[in-house]
Amino acid sequence: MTAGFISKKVLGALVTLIFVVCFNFFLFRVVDADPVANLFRGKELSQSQRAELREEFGLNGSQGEQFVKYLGQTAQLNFGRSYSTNQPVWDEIKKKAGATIALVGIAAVLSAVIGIMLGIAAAWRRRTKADYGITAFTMGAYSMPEFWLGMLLLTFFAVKLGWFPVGGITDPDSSATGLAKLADQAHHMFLPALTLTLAYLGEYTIIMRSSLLDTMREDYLVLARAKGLRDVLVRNRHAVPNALLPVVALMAINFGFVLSGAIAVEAIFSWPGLGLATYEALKGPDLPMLQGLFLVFSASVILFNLIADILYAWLDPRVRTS
Amino acid sequence: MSAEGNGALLEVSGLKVEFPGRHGTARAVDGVDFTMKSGEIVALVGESGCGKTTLARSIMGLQRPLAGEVRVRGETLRYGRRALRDHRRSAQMIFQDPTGALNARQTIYEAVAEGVRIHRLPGNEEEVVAEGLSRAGLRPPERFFTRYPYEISGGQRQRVIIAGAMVLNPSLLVADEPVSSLDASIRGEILALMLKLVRETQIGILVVTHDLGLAWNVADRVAVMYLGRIVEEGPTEEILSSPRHPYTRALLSVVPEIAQMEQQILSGEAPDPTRIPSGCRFHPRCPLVESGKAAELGIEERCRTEDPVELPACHAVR
Amino acid sequence: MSGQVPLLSVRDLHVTYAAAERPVPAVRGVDIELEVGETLGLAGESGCGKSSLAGALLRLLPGGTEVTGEVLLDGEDVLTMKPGRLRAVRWTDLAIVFQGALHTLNPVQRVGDQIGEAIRLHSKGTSHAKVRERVGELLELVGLPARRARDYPHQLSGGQRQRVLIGLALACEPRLLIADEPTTALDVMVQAQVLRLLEDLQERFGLATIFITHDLSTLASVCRRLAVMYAGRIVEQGPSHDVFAAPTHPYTRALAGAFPVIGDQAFRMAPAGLPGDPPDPRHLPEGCPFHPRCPAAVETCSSVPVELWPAGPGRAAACIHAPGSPVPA
Amino acid sequence: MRSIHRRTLAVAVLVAALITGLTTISAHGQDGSVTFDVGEPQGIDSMSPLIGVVVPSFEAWNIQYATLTDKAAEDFHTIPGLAESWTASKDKLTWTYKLRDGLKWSDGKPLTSEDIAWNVNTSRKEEWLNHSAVTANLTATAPDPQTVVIKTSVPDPKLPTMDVYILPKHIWGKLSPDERDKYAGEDGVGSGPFVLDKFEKGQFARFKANPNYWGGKPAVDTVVLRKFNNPDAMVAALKTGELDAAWDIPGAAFNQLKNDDDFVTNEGYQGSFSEVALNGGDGLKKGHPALEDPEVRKAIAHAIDRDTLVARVLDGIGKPLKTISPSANPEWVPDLSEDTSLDFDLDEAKRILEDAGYKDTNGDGVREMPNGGEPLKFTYYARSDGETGPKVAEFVRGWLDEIGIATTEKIASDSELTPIIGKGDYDMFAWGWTPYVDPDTMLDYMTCKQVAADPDDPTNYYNDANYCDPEYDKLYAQQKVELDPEKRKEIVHEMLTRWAHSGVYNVMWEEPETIAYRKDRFEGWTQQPAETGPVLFSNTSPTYAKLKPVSASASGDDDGGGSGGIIAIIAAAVLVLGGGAWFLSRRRSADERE
Amino acid sequence: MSALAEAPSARRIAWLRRRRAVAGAWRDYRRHLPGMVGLVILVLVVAMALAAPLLADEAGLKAINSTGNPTWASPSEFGPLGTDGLGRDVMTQFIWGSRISLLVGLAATILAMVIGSVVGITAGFFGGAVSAVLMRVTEWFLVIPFLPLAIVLAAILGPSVKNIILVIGITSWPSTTRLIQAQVLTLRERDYVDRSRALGASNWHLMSRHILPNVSPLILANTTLTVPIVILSEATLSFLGLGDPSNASWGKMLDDAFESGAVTLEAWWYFVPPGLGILLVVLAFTLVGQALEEILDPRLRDKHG
Repeated sequence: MTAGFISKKVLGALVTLIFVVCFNFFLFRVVDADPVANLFRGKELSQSQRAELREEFGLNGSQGEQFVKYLGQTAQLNFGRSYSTNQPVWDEIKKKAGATIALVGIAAVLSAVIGIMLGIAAAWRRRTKADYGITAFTMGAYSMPEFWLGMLLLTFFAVKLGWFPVGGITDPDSSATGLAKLADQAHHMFLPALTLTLAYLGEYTIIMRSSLLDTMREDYLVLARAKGLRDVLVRNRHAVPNALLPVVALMAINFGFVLSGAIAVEAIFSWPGLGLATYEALKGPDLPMLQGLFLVFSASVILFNLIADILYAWLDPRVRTS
Repeated sequence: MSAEGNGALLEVSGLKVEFPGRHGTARAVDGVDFTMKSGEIVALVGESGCGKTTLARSIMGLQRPLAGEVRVRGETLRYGRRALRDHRRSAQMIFQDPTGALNARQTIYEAVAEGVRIHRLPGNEEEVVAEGLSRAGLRPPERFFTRYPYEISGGQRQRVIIAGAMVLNPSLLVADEPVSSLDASIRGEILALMLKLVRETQIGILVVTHDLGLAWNVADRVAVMYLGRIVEEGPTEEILSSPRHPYTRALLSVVPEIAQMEQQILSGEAPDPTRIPSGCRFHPRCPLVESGKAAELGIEERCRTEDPVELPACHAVR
Repeated sequence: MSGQVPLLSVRDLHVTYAAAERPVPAVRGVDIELEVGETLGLAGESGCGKSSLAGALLRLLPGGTEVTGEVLLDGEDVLTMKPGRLRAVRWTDLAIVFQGALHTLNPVQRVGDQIGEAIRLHSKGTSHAKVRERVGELLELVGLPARRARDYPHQLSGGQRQRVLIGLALACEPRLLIADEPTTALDVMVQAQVLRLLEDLQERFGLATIFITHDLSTLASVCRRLAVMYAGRIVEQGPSHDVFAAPTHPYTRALAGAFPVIGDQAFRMAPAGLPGDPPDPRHLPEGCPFHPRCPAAVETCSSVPVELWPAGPGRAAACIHAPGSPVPA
Repeated sequence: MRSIHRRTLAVAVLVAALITGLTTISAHGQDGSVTFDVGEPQGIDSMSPLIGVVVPSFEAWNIQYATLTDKAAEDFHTIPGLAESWTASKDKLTWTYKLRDGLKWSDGKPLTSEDIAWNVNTSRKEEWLNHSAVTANLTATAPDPQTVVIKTSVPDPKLPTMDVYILPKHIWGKLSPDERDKYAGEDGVGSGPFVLDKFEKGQFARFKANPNYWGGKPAVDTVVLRKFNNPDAMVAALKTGELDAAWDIPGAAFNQLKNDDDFVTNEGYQGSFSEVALNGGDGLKKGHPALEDPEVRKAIAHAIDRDTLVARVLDGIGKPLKTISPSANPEWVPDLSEDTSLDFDLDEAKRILEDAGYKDTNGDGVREMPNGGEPLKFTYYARSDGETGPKVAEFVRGWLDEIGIATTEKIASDSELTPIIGKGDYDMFAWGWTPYVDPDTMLDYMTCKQVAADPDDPTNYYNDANYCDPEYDKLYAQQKVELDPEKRKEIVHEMLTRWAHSGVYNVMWEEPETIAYRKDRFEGWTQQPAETGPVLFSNTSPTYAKLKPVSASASGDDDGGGSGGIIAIIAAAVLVLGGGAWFLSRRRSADERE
Repeated sequence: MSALAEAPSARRIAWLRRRRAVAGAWRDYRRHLPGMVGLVILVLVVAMALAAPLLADEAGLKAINSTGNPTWASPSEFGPLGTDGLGRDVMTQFIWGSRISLLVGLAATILAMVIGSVVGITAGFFGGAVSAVLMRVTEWFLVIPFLPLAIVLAAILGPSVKNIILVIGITSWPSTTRLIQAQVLTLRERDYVDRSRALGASNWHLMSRHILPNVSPLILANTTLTVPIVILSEATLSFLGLGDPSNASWGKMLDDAFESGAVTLEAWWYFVPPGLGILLVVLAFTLVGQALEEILDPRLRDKHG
């Protein structure tokens, strides 16, 4: 893998990012004619204060000038202030990103791991009851609206049985620290993480299954068997690693969508992350917040696409060394 | 032999085709001059990567050359839409893999009728198609009309492609490895069909192949190509009985049937058209150079520096 | 020939693939004997069952395929071996060089590791350095520099990959080598290189070899004995030179004719071939399966079953025209 | 790459085990202190009274910041707060307050008249969001640490009531006006019964008892106001015991809790009402021309069935109401029960429209204007915030449809709707108000000067019907100077009746605060006003200071019930994973078995 | 039939061919059990949607017509599926909701497919600068997270069935484009394209006679696989309050259920049916799509066959 390859990919990602940033400007300019009026609704502002604020928000001058100013501010991670909290959007996002990364990250990893294992099991035992069972289960999970699954789990495990808290990330009564705090968070995270894991699982299983089935038709598996390799080793050394390649790329790409993936589920479980922030910004609507979130979500997808490209090239010598 | 008088059917002059690539520009066809007449079969032979397929595609106008020109019956090939279409009535092509060359979603009828429709040929389309199929040995033709390519055998598919080309009454047929993907027992029948077509219609056929046996089977003349150049050319019997270029000799020696000839297995794989050696392009693999024979003849220096121009393109021959 | 048990003895081998509509018989009763150090050429066109035969010898065919008969390797039946024993036999007694080296090597593993895997598998506990050394030896044996062990398959040319596969086949010093279309898809010159390498190695190590290809002319020059397959059966066998020069079976004759002898005026402007197509193994004709295409067919051919009848010294042919045929032509 | 799946499996099992292990060390580290958990669905928007606007923020300030004078729980009359007593000058323009002895901030700093004076003067100068309405005309001085003198520039009937939050000068006074404007106010220093301990915006605010509170340290150690994005989750939390009380409970769930012996439900009325308003046409932009016709408005008034709305939209939790309620005190609302001119009668509505010339001439089910062809097609805005908007729309639009008036429904959040109303860009919308104790403010909102007039700042007005009635304004001025309470009440009743008959403001109901609390946890719940008011989220929220744990045994936390279940489910998860592992690692594969 | 006999023979052949192809595909399809299960579910749901006026009175969707019903009545107390918080019959909502869900699912998919196919075929066939630009744009749209973009667009355009279709349609095309472009790239290199070109075919001829027929199975299979995604997207958008308030889909029903507290009231009859409806339709389309993919895509044929 050459420096040229990487720099080409990075450059491509940057171009895409710039496109998204520009797109963002026009998209939100269409919605929001006067952020100042929105931000300070209900407050008396003098004309001079108003002008000052318009200056601060980069709303003076032509569209072109505004655009240049917007680019400059965006480059410094200045996405404006949230209408609802009057805090810088970037600070709000930073504050909330952790909760989302923890929840969705865990769900993403678990769903990938379990999904891949199920996919392997199904493909290796294709046309058996295990295969049919796994396929039916994952298809079912895949076909559910994830928020509906969340509603069902919430109704049953939190409302009816009371095993889990109905929402939030920590118990506000508890000022626990360390391990106990972590335990408290895990307790809160269980249902939303389970929902998301089940929701993401299906895709991995389906893709891993079909990828492994493809790989299993490859001649080099026959050679490996001819060499006297045990079937399990044929699978683990030759079939699975090769079949994993496209799945790993998918994983990286999916991780990019992770940040934005949990809007409805975070809303249902009142999980105070970026998804819930999106949900609330939407209800506001808190446009600077939406705009900032939108940009961050897109950037994360671009970043992980880049990682997927590089990872794929790193894992696959055919891409790496040509 | 030809009824065309001295007017050549196909003239290729100074043809050059290049492909830009990651590892440099590939000079696939690097200055080829070549003519053939009506009613003859010419075999263009060489290893893979020697540029023979590119040459064939350039003759069809499927590949735009960097330099040089292609003339069929004295008409220079132009690349406008209409000119190309007209060119493709007089020149037709047969492909190596008949399975890939037929659209799996078209019936045999449609495959043969396609050219008729494109060129809006007069006459009853059904009759034209039926005649084309039976001329190609698919009889009775009606039985094949509604068949799909996957329902017939490989040999029959190649016949369908020949039929599709022949309904346009071309004067030149370019056949790119026409039998190499077919089973051995079927090849002969297809080659016989080609011979029959030449005799019946005075068409000229350019057969691109790596198989010298095929040339012996059907070709009037043979042209041997190496790294984008024709290195030796002449009547089949002359070239295959007494090859003069060392490359031709080597090619001939590895044909397993010829037990009496000492094998001259060239080292290395098919040469790389992105790195054409200076001097004689064959010299790095040339048995004459390797064995020191060239040095004996005192031409080794020329082999390394001087590009032989006249055919056969070997310094040792003159 | 010798009083000992032959190295390989295949008896009445049948291979039948499972299919949705009806099972597909690919090999229909094949007998082969091979002595130590002997070379056998197996010729036939696509679909004649030659590759299924090769796969059956090491039980490499996909699950659900029915294999009957006997494959005796040193008198031991491969078809009834326990899985553990079978794995031990694979590669140490019998190795295969597959066709199409691009797909036969794992694209994401270094070729050296793929060779090393076979070594380590069959001589447990071999040190890393030893394995590496042996891999280097093998590569040099097949005419590649040892440093190529670090390459991935796609970094090698077609001929080089085929060489790697040959080296890999020799890794555990097998006594029997099956070369399944080892030169198909290679360029003419490279074909010749690989053939010469195989011949050299076979002579050097006294390997018994079964050479499988559709190219009859290649076999004639490489193997001592020759068997021609058609529709799942051997239709003619005997010393290769005899078979090639004077075929008994019309199919062999046609096949030989498809490879013209350059310089022989008989082939000049006279391409020879057979009408019709190879049969569909699911719908084989009655009687001799070749009769619909046979230029020498007579009426009885469509009804009388044929089997290998004697046809000269060390020769047999499945044709009623064979000298030893009990059926009057 | 060796044996990838087994390694990943190990990681998965490890993660599961980690969750199991950690979770079983139960989450509740109880230390015997008393915590009062309150759920609410809105969330504190800011701890700073200079920024916050929503009800839970007021609840937070009510418990964190004491006021100079307090309001009686039972009937809102002015009682001593930080001030022990007060006297007025003859012209009632100068008021002298005497502070209690030994007042201290929660951080131990003394609370003096300096603090009071600074709050009054600075909030007036800087126009603090939640202070300036009271302090607009006031100037305060502090002649000695226990005496505050407040002067008013115009006679003010509200005095001596001084119900503004007193912020600690030693913290807020150090800031420049600009900084103060942006200050988050999360320092946790106050003079009320509780002060802020930890604030996670959007999640919860935790308060701890203030040992220096002038009323004595409360019996409860910790108060948590916990925000729920979803009222359902809140009710569920109340049921599972995560919460002790919850506010703003949806009607259906509230009815369910009513029948549950473990809970006490409290319908606390404090004058909150909701209305369907029409565009009166006197603002920046007129609505549909038909809306200017009083006959059309009359017809619309007849098309609103208050009883059904209360029954269906509020699930019976509320009272049908025909006019605005200007005060938390119900005596200010006139009795219109005999007045049938506002009653639901679709036939009457149709007749009125028919007589006024609004006929459906093209047979599409929608009436047209008498003169031309313009159909009666109104834009109806439903609020996305709150529970009732879409439901009211469902009914009201249905009824209007019945009488031949079509509506296009648009959904808008409060912050979107505010400028839309200001600009007059609507025909109808439904919203509501919660009045103060004194009716003056609410009455003021419907005067002509509150009709939007400045196109640059259309949101700075409150007359959301954009309807100007000079006669109403005249009455308003009268009541403002009327010192006789009975006479003032009469004038107010007349104003309200008049406003109701204008037809621009179809009040639907008065709705209570819906509060429920667990019986077994606390006692000392205090309604404000007595009998009818809410126990929490009332005007001054007196409950918190009075609350104490139920004396006897019942105080045990029932969290324990949950953990067994958690263990069970996690064990199940581990089993599933483990089973998968076993399943995968079985050595003989299907192929080998053949 | 007699009219066909008089038709020109070429057309007759084409017709025969098509009939045989369809019959053959149907024969293959019938043998595909999961595909048949999906198809049966789909037929039932579509039948229900089409027959909605016969099955349930539309007036029952309105709260003002339901004032006689109890609220939050369970199925045992009222009708087959009980009532919601406004007393409306859940069954009626379920039946009428299927119309909107299917309508949005199909219409948005068709929109996405048309955009995706046109861009994909153009980019794949012509290559060069055209392709570079189109694919760059496609890539841009691919990285913009779908849901946030859809949310923002829906918020700008306002909630209505038409806008939801538009929003989902214009955010769902890029993956189709990429798929089709990749397929066209390989088709373009096929010998039969060269053969046709050698026969004198124009670009238009190649695209319409060779490229399009050969990508159309892919488009069809992709369509059936996109519908479920679109239906789920619609449900999510509706759930987030961006659905059409006056035309309730299943997603909107879930939103209503969630907002009106059905979860705490354990009024499962209000939120289980629409969720199950979505699940079944999505599953059915996925099954049909996978079956079509297997049957129509020759590359997959032997894998599962």
